[in-house]
Amino acid sequence: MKPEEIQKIAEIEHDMRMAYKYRIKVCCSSGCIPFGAQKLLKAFEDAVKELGLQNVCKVARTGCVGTCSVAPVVLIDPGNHLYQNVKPEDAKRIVQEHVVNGRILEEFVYKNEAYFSKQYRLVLRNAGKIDPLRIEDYISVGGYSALAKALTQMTPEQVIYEVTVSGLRGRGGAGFPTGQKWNFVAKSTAKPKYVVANLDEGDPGVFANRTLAEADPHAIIEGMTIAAYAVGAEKGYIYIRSEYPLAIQTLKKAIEQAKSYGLIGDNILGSTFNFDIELRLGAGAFVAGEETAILSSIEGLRATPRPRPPYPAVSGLWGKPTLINNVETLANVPLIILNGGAWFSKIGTPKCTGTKCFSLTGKVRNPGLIEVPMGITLKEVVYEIGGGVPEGRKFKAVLVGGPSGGCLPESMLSLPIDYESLTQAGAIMGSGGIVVIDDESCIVDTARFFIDFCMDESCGKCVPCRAGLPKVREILDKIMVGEGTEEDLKVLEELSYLIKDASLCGLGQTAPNPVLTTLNYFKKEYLSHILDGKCPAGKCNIKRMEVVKK
Amino acid sequence: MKEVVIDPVTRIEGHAKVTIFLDEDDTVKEARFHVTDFRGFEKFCEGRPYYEMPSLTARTCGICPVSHLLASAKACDQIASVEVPEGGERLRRLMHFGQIIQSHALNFFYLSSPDLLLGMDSEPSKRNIFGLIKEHPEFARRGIMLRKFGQQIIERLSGKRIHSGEWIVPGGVRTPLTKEKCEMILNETPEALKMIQKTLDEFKNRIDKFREEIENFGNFPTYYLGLVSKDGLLEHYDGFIRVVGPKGEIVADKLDPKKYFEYIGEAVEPWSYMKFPYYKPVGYPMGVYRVGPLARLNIVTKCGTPYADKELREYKKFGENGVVESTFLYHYARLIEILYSIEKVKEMLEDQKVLDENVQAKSYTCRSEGIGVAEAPRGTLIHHYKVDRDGKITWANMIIATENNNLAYNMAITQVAKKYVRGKRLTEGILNRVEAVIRAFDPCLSCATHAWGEMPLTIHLYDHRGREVDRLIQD
Amino acid sequence: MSERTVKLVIDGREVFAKPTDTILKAAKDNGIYIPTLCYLEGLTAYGGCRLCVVEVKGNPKLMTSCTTPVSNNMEVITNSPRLNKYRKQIIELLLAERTHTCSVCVANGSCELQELATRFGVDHTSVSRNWKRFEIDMTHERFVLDHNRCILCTRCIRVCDEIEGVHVLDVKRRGKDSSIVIDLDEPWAASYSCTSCGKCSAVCPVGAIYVKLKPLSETKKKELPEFVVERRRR
Amino acid sequence: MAKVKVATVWLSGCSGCHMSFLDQDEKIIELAEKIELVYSPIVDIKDFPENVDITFVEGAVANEEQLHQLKTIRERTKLLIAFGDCAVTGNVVALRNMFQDSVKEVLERAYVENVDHSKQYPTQVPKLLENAHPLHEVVKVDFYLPGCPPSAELINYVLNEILDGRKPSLEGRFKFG
Amino acid sequence: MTKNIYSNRLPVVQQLREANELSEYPKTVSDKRIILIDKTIAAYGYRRDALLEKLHVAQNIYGYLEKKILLHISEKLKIPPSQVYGVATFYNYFKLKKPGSHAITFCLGTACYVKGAEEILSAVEREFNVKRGETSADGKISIFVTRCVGACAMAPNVIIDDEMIGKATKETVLDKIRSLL
Repeated sequence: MKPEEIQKIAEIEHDMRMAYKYRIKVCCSSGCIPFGAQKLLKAFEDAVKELGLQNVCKVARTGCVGTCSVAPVVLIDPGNHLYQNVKPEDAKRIVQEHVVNGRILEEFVYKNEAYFSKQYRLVLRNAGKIDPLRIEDYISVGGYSALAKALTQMTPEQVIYEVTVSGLRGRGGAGFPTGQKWNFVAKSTAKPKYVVANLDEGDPGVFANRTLAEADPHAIIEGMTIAAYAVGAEKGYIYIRSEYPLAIQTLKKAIEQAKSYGLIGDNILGSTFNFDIELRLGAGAFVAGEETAILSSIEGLRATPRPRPPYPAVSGLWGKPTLINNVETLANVPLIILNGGAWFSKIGTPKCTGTKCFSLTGKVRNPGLIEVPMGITLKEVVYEIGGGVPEGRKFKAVLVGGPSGGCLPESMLSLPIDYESLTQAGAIMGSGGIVVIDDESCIVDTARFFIDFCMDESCGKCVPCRAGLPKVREILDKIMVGEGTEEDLKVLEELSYLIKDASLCGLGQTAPNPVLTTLNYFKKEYLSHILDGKCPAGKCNIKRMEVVKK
Repeated sequence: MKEVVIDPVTRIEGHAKVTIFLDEDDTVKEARFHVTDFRGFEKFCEGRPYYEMPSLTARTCGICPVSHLLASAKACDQIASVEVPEGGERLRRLMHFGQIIQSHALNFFYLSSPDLLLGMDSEPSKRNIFGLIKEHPEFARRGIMLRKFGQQIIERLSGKRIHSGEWIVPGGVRTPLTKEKCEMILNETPEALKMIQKTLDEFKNRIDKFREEIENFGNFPTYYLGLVSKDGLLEHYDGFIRVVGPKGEIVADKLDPKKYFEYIGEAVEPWSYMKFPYYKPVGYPMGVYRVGPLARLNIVTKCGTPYADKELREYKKFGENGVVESTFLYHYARLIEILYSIEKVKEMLEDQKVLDENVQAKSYTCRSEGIGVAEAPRGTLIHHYKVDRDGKITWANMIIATENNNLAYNMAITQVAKKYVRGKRLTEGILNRVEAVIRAFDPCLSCATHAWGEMPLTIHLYDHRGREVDRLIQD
Repeated sequence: MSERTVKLVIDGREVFAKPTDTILKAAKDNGIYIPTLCYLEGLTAYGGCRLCVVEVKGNPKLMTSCTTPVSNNMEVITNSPRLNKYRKQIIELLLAERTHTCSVCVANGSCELQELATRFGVDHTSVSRNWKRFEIDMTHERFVLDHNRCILCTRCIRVCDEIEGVHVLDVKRRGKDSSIVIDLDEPWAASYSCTSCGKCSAVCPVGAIYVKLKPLSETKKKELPEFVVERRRR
Repeated sequence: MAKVKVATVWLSGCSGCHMSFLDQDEKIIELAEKIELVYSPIVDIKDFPENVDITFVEGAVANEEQLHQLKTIRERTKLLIAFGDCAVTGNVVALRNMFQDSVKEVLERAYVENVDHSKQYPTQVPKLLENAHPLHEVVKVDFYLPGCPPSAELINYVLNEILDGRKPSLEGRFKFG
Repeated sequence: MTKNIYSNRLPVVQQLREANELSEYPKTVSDKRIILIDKTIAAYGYRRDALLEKLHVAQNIYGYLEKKILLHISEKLKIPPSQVYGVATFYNYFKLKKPGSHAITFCLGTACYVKGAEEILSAVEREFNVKRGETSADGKISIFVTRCVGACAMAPNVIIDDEMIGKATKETVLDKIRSLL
């Protein structure tokens, strides 16, 4: 295939689209499928057929729009009307009313305007727009034109330059400047080189990457291919959690399609550039998402992290230079190439450009997947997009950054979301989880839950994390049953610092964050367990109070 | 019924208390000796390699760890099916003599002599080794040095005074004795010998003063049990079990120690963690027997060393038919054993064979069972293990020297209490006598708390309605 | 053999090292002590015990000296109150992780963990000890694997893989549940890949793998011979 | 000059540490000048006195009586020393903790399985705790003196340092086991 | 693969072998499913790094990873068995024991936990006397715990035999399981 052909496909697709007046898009992502999205798709197809509207109305699947709490959802174009909680039996009525009678069914309409108005969708630009299983759909909205541009009009150096200018930083959590990373790999002389797309999103309560893969798999493939071109890699791996069957299927299909279109493989778009992508499945290990552990896992070993240096950019997969990027980072790349780094750098804040996807969950009214520009405040996210905590409850804390993030109190809500501010507050960007906790939840219990998670997921290689986390948990358990002492808090803090500073990888280095931040912001609640024998949330079962003799 | 509780019993090696029960007319009905701690060695060694047992079981007791090491190692020798080379056996024996010297010295000088020298009714806060240092500095120093002599033998052999578990191993011992260390010990023996002889003389000179104690401190007939060598001499390491009856008759001889369970039974009472072994052919609780120095000297007619044999003849005069009955005379027997041990140490070291470098036999073979028996300072000590095919312990039983005397303790304290405790008032001196009889036995309660523990002492006096009428705390 | 061309500062002392050296090597060659446990010269560095962490100027993270190569003008601190505190804590955690009962251990007196505890003054563990019981594998005719004492340093795994070349041993499960495994979790005697060479027992820093009926003080050669190390370097 | 009041206590242990204390041999005589042994298994005072300056506690805490006793000791002692491995780590005494239902299992073995007559658990004795604990899990400990047993020289060093008003430094001096 | 891996061993080993499930190994090579695995292995060109993929395939075919399968993969790929075992046990997804006929998977992700998944889980554990990660004595149900199935907005989520129950409550879950038995 030649670059011009992409344009041609896009035009044909466009014409085909225009042939239909209406387009009914049923969300078929993991959020909606358990609630009958497949049946719904079928029901709409049947309804359209039944009403004889095949020539007017196109029924298609699409990716997640983010409002998973009201699943399943249906979008109807033109107008992008969002219908929520649709059941198969409603399909006919909706088609009848909306398409035939031109009336919008108010009872189904999603009414929370603020949920969308505060968002800015770059990465998820195509979610809810295209059918993820059709490469033509992707091409029709401008897909693969960035690849074509890079291959035909730019040198690898120019590509890296644009990415550097864009200020894009790694979305996996650490926020390392992407351009710089590419540059390291590009400079390495050893061959072959590899690109790894990290889709091992293991944080409980986070599903942004999955959504991306399910809604727009080609954006990942395109971004990866551009990256490979820039650093001179010939082989790429997408490492994906096995818990995401739909995303795996979608990606598999997308890779096949891209191959058949000659968008990956040998002599891509007629150039001399060869790049092949292989899908690699994880098997339930959170730590495998760590930059070096992912390498071990791809090599077929236990996913234990390796000490750095040597960095993967120098010695990664099988000792060869390897570029590892999160899929969210990669999905940004086509946009940067098309619109230029300078354009991208204007989004977000000067130090943190672009947007970030968050999974907003916990005790909020509108949970779901959101994408917001960097620099937005937590308050805006929790109250405006999320709609605040449910009626009658009180906001207690927000946990930012997944299980190893930090618990921030109400007073910190004006904090802007960017790497530096979050780190300073004791939280992390992580892979983008925001969990809201209300007054029903005990802060000690919450901290224990996260420690529990990290403890279960610890690979066991280094001592502080392997042996330290169970001890942290033990102490929290003790506090929760009312047997803790103030001395324990001291030990807890000291242990946490040890684990944070001396652990081998990011998992251990961030695992104590929930404990440290809650000790910092919610010490009162700990002391209440210890000294008064009371759990403010009424959650812990404090058996007895030991009378401490002074 | 009234009850008097002495809690804890002091100046013994471990944790225990005593309860004295009184009838309505205030006469003593019974007295009980309670052991209040328990550690569970017999269970927690399960699943561990058998060759870890010596160093593990040595931790039953810090006073006589060597005896445990020996009994345990002997059991392990059987499991490993090895015959210990003569050199190894010699060094094991040598170390054991060191231990008998130090352990007996500990009991006599540190624990019991305050009663003997300062008096049963003397000021309790001074009635201890520190009081002795002040009042009888030369005597106290002699005790310290004698114990040191014993401990140093152990240290010179194994490098460590207490818990030399890495030295005594299945198949023998780990390292031979060096010539240099041999000479060091040898050079100290004359002095040690002099010290013990002096002590013996002093004891004999004062013995008339203790007529009352000899008469009343656990003076009753029992069986006596212990090891004797194959030619019938005093023995601490190996040999056969001999049981002697109350009248000095040999009830059973040449019993195989490995078949201990055929003639020793164990019973439990709810008020003590220490079990009650009894002589099986007679039954429980009539099969009371005593072990330890007194019993050992009762079952033999000769020690086998010149000085000790001379003392033995003199000693036997305190009993009939060669059997000395009074528990108080355990002290006497103990001193004779120290003398014997020092003589033996000298004899062994003077023989060049002691430097034999072939000290350990090695074998991987496993038998499934091993029983090791040794005479600990306090009496016959039995370790019995069963192992699986790989040599992991699946079951263990230990009968500790101190336990053997358990029935006798209760008889002895009952006797003392009957003699001294009268009416509603108690005095410290009375209670001290109860304790003194226990001290005479020299119970090692850390041993017995493999199965027991703590020994400081309060006496409660309860009336027959169970009300406390008096309590005496020794302070 | 390359020259000592890299100049760096360790604990305020200017030292020279080969470009291929690690910080640990450079320190050792210059008589500067850095505690190690999972590291054994001649085996691939593992970086698991974290005892050898050092501060490198300009790097906010602590670096394991056994894996970090030297670079010109690097400034390294191997001994600071913070580092020593962490080291103490790590030793405590190791002592608390499984049942390390020194008094009845074959390694008593020649155990690296015990020695480190002594050196760093770890006189007790401020965290509570675990008492989980592991089966001891005594099936092998000569060696014993006692998981109760294992500190998961993986020296045995590495020596088996890299020197003997068999890889009989590996780690099973993960995190706090990790333990050493033989073949497919077989009793040692049933291992069909084990060559009974005994290297694992020779490098075990504690009493987890040892020669039956021998105390460690008699059997251990924890360091690989210099020529082996040299050969491995090539 | 008033003598320093020293107590030694023996909980669940083997007495080896006390023996090692006595292994100071003739140095005991020198010590007698400086210290007064106000409570110990080797002296006849039955109740733990008030205002003790230094208490050496040997052994782990294994039964309810010892737990109570240790708390009393803590209240009445200025400087509490965990004396020996059992007190510091639990050592051999704590090996029983490795069994699931440790108390029942150890009692069963000792008092039922291995007994010929009147098999029963002793009941009129202090109840065993579910686990044997090192001292610092129960009370605050001021100084740790590990070793199985700690050597006489070490004991002597520590005691003399404390008597001279210095804090003993154990780095490089002691050894577990 | 017909050679007996235990030839030339001590008698002790013979005994161990008899007690060991691996002893049947040589007999099972004719198993058709093994051939299926072999094909996959061949398709991957015997590449060792694709071990995880092969374990995935084997688990899909057998439902769980028996030791003999692990050994087979180890021999085919020429990877030491301990390494295969280490990898298979590292990842939560691989099951080394036969699961029950009904799989009940609880999501214990943050959102589900915050919304009370733990209580539902304990209720199920109590009612059916199975602990998490284990299979009931009658082999009917297995309870698995996973960290986030990614449907956080519908928390708490329980998956019963591939059917997702969103916004689950104690009652709905218990009823559903009861109806299965």
